[in-house]
Amino acid sequence: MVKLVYFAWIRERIGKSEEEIELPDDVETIADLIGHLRTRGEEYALALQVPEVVHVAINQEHRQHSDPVSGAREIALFPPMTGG
Amino acid sequence: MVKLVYFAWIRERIGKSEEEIELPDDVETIADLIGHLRTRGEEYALALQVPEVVHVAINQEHRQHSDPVSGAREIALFPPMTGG
Amino acid sequence: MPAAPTIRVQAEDFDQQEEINALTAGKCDIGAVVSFTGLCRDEAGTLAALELEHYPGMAEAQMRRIADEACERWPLDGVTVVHRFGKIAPGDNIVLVVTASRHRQAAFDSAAFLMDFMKSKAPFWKREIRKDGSEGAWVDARDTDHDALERWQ
Amino acid sequence: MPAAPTIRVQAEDFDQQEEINALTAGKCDIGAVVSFTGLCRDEAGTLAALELEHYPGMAEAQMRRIADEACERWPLDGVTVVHRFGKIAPGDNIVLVVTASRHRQAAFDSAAFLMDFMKSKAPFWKREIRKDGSEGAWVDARDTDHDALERWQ
Repeated sequence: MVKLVYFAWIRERIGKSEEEIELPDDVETIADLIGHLRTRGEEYALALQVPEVVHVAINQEHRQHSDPVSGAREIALFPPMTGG
Repeated sequence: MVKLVYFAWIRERIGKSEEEIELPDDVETIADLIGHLRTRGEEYALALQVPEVVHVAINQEHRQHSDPVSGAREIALFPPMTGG
Repeated sequence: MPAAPTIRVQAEDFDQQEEINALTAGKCDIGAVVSFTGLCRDEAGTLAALELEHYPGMAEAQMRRIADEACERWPLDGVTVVHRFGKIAPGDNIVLVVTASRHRQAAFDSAAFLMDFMKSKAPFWKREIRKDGSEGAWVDARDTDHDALERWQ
Repeated sequence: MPAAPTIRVQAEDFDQQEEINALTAGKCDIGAVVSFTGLCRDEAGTLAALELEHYPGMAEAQMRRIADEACERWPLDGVTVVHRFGKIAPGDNIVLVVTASRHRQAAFDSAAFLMDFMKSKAPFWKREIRKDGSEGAWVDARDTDHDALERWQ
């Protein structure tokens, strides 16, 4: 089981701020995870429509889409940050 | 008559902070003035030994050594500024 | 070695003077302190507030990484970074960066660096709340914020 | 048009928070405020104080010229420059520059510009007063201060 957390309009479109899911064996990278989530329903497909603007942090560290998800306890998906 | 004011180590070496003097007719530029002041005594010669480090303001505006002294009511002589 | 950076994420406002004093109190080797305050801006007069969302835990961790990086790049004697979350009205403070150094250029450059990284690398998101009650938009990341990062590479 | 710059030469200390508040109070179009504080530094532990001499009248006039120049170069919503004179102990404040703008880069750049010009174009001179009572030296102008000016030409 891995904890997924969502922020900003990705959270709004998916309709929840977090959930726990079981990752299928063929989900090896972040790109795989985004592809898998898009099959979970229309709200996910809409939220993750443009993968290029989906930022991902694993265990609270920013990661690339090509990075592996192994070892992840918490995976966050969010749009580009607008701090400051 | 023109008022001369001195600051920092130029003031200390000359031994006064201000004075009024009559400018000779052949003092046309700031460089001329510095040359003239150096003839007024050892303390002036010492204070103005290295003209390159003597900064001059006429009527409180910074000027070049080649600038004329005509129209001056107050001429200030001081070393490089160290504000901030 | 600089003191450990002070990093805070909070709903409450901050006081610039207090944060500056905390960095400089009792020290005689600091020549320059630069503070940057980012405020909620509303030129059109239609904004009721910004709602700032953040990723608790990662926000602090990321701010600390950016501050540590600044301490490696410049000879700093102190760094403070405070970012607010929640509803923030036009004219109110959002973010504060304070840097202290022997040298003024190090204080200026590190504060600019910290702000550039806070803008696009700290997990905060801003949403507009309009005066007329309509649902405001999420504030878009600006390309200039990403361009700003490139000068530090 | 920015408000007229606030320029002060004074013996008393200043309060950064007050000066920042004075620039931003009641405004909603300021996105960024940068403050720079220059402090009296004593790494060796031998300094009792700096004695700051200035040219009354010209100091204010020159600070105003520099502030006006900054307002022409950057889109500023406010500028404050305060410089102290008299005896200043290690750790105490000497100079304050505050700039306010819509844009953070304008606030940073104009504050750095103001400080570079204050260092070598404002008629102030610093003399050291040593703890052992010996007569300290006049602080020399540093070549790096003149080099700093060249980037603004």
